[in-house]
Amino acid sequence: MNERTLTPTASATTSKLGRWWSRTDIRLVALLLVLLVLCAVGYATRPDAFLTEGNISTVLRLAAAIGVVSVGMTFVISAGGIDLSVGSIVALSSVWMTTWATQSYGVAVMVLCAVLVGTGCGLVNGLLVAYGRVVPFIATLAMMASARGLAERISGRQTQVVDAPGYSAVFNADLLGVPVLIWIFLIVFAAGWVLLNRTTFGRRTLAVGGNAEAARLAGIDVRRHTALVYALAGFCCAIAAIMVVARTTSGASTNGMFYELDAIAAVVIGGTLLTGGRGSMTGTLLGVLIFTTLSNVFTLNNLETDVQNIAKGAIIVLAVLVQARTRRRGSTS
Amino acid sequence: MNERTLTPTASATTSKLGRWWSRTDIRLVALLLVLLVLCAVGYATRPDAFLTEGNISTVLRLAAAIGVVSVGMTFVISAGGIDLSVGSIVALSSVWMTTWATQSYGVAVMVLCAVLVGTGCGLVNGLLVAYGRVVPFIATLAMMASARGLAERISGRQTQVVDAPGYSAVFNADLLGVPVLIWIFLIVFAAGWVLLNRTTFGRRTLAVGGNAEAARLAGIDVRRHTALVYALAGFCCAIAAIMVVARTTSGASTNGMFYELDAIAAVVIGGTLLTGGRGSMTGTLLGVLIFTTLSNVFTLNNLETDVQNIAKGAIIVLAVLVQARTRRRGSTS
Amino acid sequence: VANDPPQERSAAPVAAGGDNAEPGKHVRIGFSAPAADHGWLAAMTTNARAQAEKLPDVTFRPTEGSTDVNRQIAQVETLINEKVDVLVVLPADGKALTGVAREAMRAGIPVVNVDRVFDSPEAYRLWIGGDNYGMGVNAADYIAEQLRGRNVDDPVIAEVAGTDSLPLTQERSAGFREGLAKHGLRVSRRVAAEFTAETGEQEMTNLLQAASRLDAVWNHDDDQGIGVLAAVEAAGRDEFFLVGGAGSRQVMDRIKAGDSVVRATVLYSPSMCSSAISLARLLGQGRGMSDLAEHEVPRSVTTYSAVVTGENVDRYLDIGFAS
Amino acid sequence: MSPDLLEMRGIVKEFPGVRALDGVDLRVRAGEVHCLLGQNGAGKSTLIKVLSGAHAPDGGAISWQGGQVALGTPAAALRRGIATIYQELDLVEGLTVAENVFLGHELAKAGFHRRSAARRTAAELLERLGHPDISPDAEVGDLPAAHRQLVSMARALGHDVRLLIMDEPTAALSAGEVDNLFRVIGELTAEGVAVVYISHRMDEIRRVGDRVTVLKDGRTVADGLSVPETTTARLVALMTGGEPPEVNAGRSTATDRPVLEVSGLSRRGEFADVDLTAHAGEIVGLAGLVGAGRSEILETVFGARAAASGQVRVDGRRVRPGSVSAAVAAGIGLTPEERKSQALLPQLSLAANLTLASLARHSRLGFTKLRAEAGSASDVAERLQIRPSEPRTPISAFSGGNQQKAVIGRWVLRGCRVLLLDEPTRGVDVGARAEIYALLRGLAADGMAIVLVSSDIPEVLALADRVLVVRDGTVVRTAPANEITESDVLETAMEASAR
Ligand SMILES: Nc1ncnc2c1ncn2[C@@H]1O[C@H](COP(=O)(O)OP(=O)(O)OP(=O)(O)O)[C@@H](O)[C@H]1O
Ligand SMILES: Nc1ncnc2c1ncn2[C@@H]1O[C@H](COP(=O)(O)OP(=O)(O)OP(=O)(O)O)[C@@H](O)[C@H]1O
Ligand SMILES: [Mg+2]
Ligand SMILES: [Mg+2]
Repeated sequence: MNERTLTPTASATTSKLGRWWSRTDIRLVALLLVLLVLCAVGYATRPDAFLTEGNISTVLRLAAAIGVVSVGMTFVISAGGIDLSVGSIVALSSVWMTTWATQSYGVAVMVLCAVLVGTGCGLVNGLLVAYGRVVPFIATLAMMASARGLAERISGRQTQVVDAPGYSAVFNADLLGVPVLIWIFLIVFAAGWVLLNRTTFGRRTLAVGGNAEAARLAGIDVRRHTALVYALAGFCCAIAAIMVVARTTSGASTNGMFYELDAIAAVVIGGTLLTGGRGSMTGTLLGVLIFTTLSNVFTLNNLETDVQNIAKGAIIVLAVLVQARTRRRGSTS
Repeated sequence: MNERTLTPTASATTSKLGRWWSRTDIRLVALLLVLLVLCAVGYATRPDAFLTEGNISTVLRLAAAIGVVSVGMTFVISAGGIDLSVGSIVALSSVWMTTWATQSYGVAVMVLCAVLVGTGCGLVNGLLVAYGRVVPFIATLAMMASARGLAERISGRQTQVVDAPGYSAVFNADLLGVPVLIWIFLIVFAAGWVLLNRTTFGRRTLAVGGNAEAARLAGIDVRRHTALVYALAGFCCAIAAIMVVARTTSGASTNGMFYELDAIAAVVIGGTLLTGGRGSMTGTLLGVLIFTTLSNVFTLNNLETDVQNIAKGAIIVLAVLVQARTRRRGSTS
Repeated sequence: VANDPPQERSAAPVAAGGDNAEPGKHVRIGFSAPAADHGWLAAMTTNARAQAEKLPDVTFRPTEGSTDVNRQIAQVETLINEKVDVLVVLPADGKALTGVAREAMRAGIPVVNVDRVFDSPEAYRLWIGGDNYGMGVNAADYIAEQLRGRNVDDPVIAEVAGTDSLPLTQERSAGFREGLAKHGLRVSRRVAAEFTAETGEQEMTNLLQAASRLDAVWNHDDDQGIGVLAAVEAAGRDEFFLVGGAGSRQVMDRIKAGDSVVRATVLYSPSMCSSAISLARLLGQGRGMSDLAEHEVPRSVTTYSAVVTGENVDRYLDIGFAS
Repeated sequence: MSPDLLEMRGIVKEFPGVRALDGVDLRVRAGEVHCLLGQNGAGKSTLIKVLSGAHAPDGGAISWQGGQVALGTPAAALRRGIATIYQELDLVEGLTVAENVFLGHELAKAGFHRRSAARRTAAELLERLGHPDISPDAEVGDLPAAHRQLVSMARALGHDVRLLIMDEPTAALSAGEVDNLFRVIGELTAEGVAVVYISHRMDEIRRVGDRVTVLKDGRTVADGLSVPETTTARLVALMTGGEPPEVNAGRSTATDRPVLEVSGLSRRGEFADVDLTAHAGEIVGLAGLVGAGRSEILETVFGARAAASGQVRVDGRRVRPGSVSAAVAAGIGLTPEERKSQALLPQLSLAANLTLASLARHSRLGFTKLRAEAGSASDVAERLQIRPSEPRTPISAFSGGNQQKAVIGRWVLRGCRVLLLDEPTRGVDVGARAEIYALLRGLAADGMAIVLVSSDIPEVLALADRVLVVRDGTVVRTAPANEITESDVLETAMEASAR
């Protein structure tokens, strides 16, 4: 606000700076800080183990699946929605792609199957929300229950081991010394960033989330777009499922438990508005990394579950309070 | 105006009718319908067992705890917030009130302890949200983790059986042939209804949820009120904890698992806007009853878990679609 | 907050063993278990710690805190990165953790697989665990015998299972079903709780409503048993008898007192985790089990699911875990 | 005589309980400025929403360039070159100016939007509207009302328009911007674009209007009258269906007993060292250009913004700074500039919106006295002629002007010592405007001190006893209303800010 009354040009530039300073970036800086502090603690407590290549790749591979889900979640939330069904969709995809029937057709079909199932579920969410006018929370809650149930039904609650030769060979391999899973994660994230910040689709997502009526009056087909956003989230879940199956060399109806909470938490901590209209992909990435690093540091220092939980809560609040402070300096909104 | 619609009185009545028809009530009617259909199914499938006095009191007793939590949740959501920590607060209260130390002081102190712990946690949520400017989702997510962790720490992850004489005597007794737990539930609900619809507090809650800035510019202390609303939710959790302890004759850190989801679902299905500004206590009650009746009907018919999940999802969607239809006929907003 | 039950806590059991008690080569034992979110799992972890403390030549390296297999995989990887001498793994899901366990074996770290079994033999050096199927069978046999004693015709038998998505629950149910079948009996009602007192109470309350008359009930798990009993007492029903599972201290006391519907409990004792640690030590030191002729620790050890009843309860009180 | 570009016949639109449009006709020719007149709630906005595809009509026919058309969606209308500037601002606050301007018709290559191109074009459009100072990268959420209005215009111009609809575009603008707007309208009509222009300001209609259609209670009462040939009195008569209410500001009731005393009030970057005194029964007017910081001054006096320095006294007692509650307790009331975002509770009823500031009075021991509430609500509704006056109607169902009256009613109901009004007659029709003037006079006569911010300088001069001219956050001149003319005010207000 301060800069406004200066001369036009000055106001323009300073306010731009002000925005740059007050909105996204300063928050991201704050997040980065939190992450670095975490790393510092990790290194201080376990200098031998923390910064080893092995440990870093462990952290990243742990982050991969939830990270991909969070990318999709960022779109849904930016569009003013919410998706509680991601975990269940991961489970269902992982189960469906690992049934004997599917496996018998080989890796390609398994992947295809996962993508179809995941995107399909997402689309159903989208149609319910956009055309059925069901509140996102409820629509995806229903999907959360149904998809999990279907997964249990299909798998008979058995963990289905992957025997299809080559699946592990493909997804647990290294590429230029970096595990494939991490590559996928990075690629999905990069694609998500571009899609959100550099394409019409991204702008419209933010418009729909920020003011659906305005978007409609501007001639955007809000419903169609909403449906697409949820389908996209489902697609991300499918990719996550593929990763989880690679990690666990098996598909089970218990996969993806609590992913919804972890993903939403990462996205919101990353600075995406739960009310929609503003989304930060980089923030999401940092959010995911913060949470995974946290549990890694805990493990390295063999904390007990209860202590872990208490600490986790405290740290989340701290992380956000830091942001709140920085934001306060910025816009009054 | 007058020309347009016959006589003023006529206009008044018609528009009143229109309102009655288009707004809340019609939704509640829809919900009631869903509930009745459920009951019909229950009766059709188990005529012997469903409508028995025993079964009804069973359903209500199971609804009691989650119902009380949902009453608090209705306020939080109407005020434009969300509370993910209710389950954990229930756990923490139940554990704290059943430590040997607390039990040694007798029933009264146990109850007092629960109330203090619950309301305290709620207040912390409120202060974080209102004065710390932490997004409700994050603040309560943090509390969700910490409170659960603390509960585990205090109980050493063991189920603490209640030996304090009289506790069961008080809370598992009947009053005029109706279990005390059900009385508590009904009283809390009635109180909640009055508080929301007939008091300044309720009006302020809706104002804060509907347009915080407008509320602020009308002289309402938005922050203080927000803090109070979360404290109220915590208080409800405490009461729920007392009920759970009565039912399980024990306190455990595993109590209240998934309450947040169940409660939010009940509230939202009940027609309270997740964005705040409109809240329906009756809707919440119906929402809770629908969910409990559902699982009761399932068990009576000996359904498997997975089928239950699938069906649950489908029914939720149906319930809301019915509402959506009815709403569509109504206001365009 | 001080939180000690008036009756003394059951001391964590320690395996005895001939000259193996003598300290040997120092061993770092890595331990990974799912988040101890209920009594039995908690007891497993506590027993492991306690056992390790009793052993002077062992450093214990526990990791905790996850129901999500991916997290546990990451934890085991961490332990491998740290090059512990022996790994003791109680997997959240045996099949899902087979991969990492195999890695560990390949990395030359012997793996002791506790309870939920890995998918391939080359993923572990030693498996020690309970007999879920046998547990169901023993429960069935006991119930059948009791009913025969009371000679009720076509009795109503109900089952309160644990978390349905776990294989162990399915095995127990299978054992119970087939066990009863041997005696020409069947399970007429089945509900599944989630190993917590609260869900136990809810499911049992509903069950009691669904079945106006019961003769026998098997409850898979004594943690949820607390809730189950609460439900029974709330409903004021006592026309049936109840058999527990796992063997918690509370339930054993109840059996001893004989003042409730609980007649027996079928062991599935967390003491197996104590044994797992001491066996891990032997593996690390390359010793065998001194009471056996074998020079090496055996490939697999299956604990016995004894039925604890009023007669023999005193013999088992020491391994009754605080749920 | 060019043929009709657009013809709407017998348009009907019903809302639950209200028949907003009851057979409206509208004929628009290419290249003309066609004004739409009508009281608050007459149906103007509803009509143009039907035209722009935002509302589906319940009856009637629309023909465009001679052919029957169904304008099902905004997209369909836009495709035909029908662009609209809505009364309720229709922008996405989270997006930048440029992104808003091209929302829905983004400049893109293979789905990737061309940001630099969009920025450039947006800048050009704003330039054309005379506001190069609005940066295309500015986030709309940060812009003041006036600037947002300009952005919506830029967006409308961003389309290739044949028919441009403006629903009270000048409501948020001050004189300078209005001139710019009319210049642009001139250019457009010269290119053969037709403009449908809605406003409650007669002088504007006289300046730009070619023909005028008058709505009353959802019906067309006069169709395509030529503006020059119709007297204002006649138009007002058509609108109100009766005699034109004389806009009589009434006599001053100012006393010399100071009620509100503001001294040395400052906020960095917004305004500095403002002294302001309002006496009992006095109406003080703050005139100035948009952005002079008048709203900020009011909001700071009201405690909604924390003052950097200075103090506020009511009846000599110091008001705790930076606290709205304290200000309200001290007897200060504010009707904010932006109705929708700062004043209304969208989901609640008229009654609830009216009593929001006086809940205590309408409750006993914290329990709301519903009947009392409904009672005083309908009293105020009557007094301010809010239509419909049924207190349980949801506020979202009221027309813009009626919502504005409700916002004022909130403080009338509370009854305060000092009333701060920011653009109180924005979007209010002539009739209601007269009512509000009379109302304010009445309140003043009862000894209330009133501070009025308005961009409608004649209004300030007519209503205020004393006028303070604000420029760039400082009071540059104070004078009795009768010793200063409109041109003086404009001059003083614009000096130096002539950039
Ligand atoms: N969404 C809605 N739901 C119900 N009634 C509505 C709605 N929108 C408008 N109305 C009613 O339709 C009538 C016409 O409203 P409209 O906004 O078109 O008036 P207007 O001519 O634009 O008035 P103003 O000059 O104040 O903007 C009013 O009586 C209003 O109450
Ligand atoms: N033309 C402008 N150039 C630069 N900044 C402006 C301009 N107009 C408004 N602003 C910004 O908006 C802020 C105030 O806008 P606002 O519209 O509230 O001012 P105002 O004096 O209240 O005008 P009005 O009440 O007529 O809208 C100013 O502090 C200024 O920073
Ligand atoms: Mg209008
Ligand atoms: Mg202003």
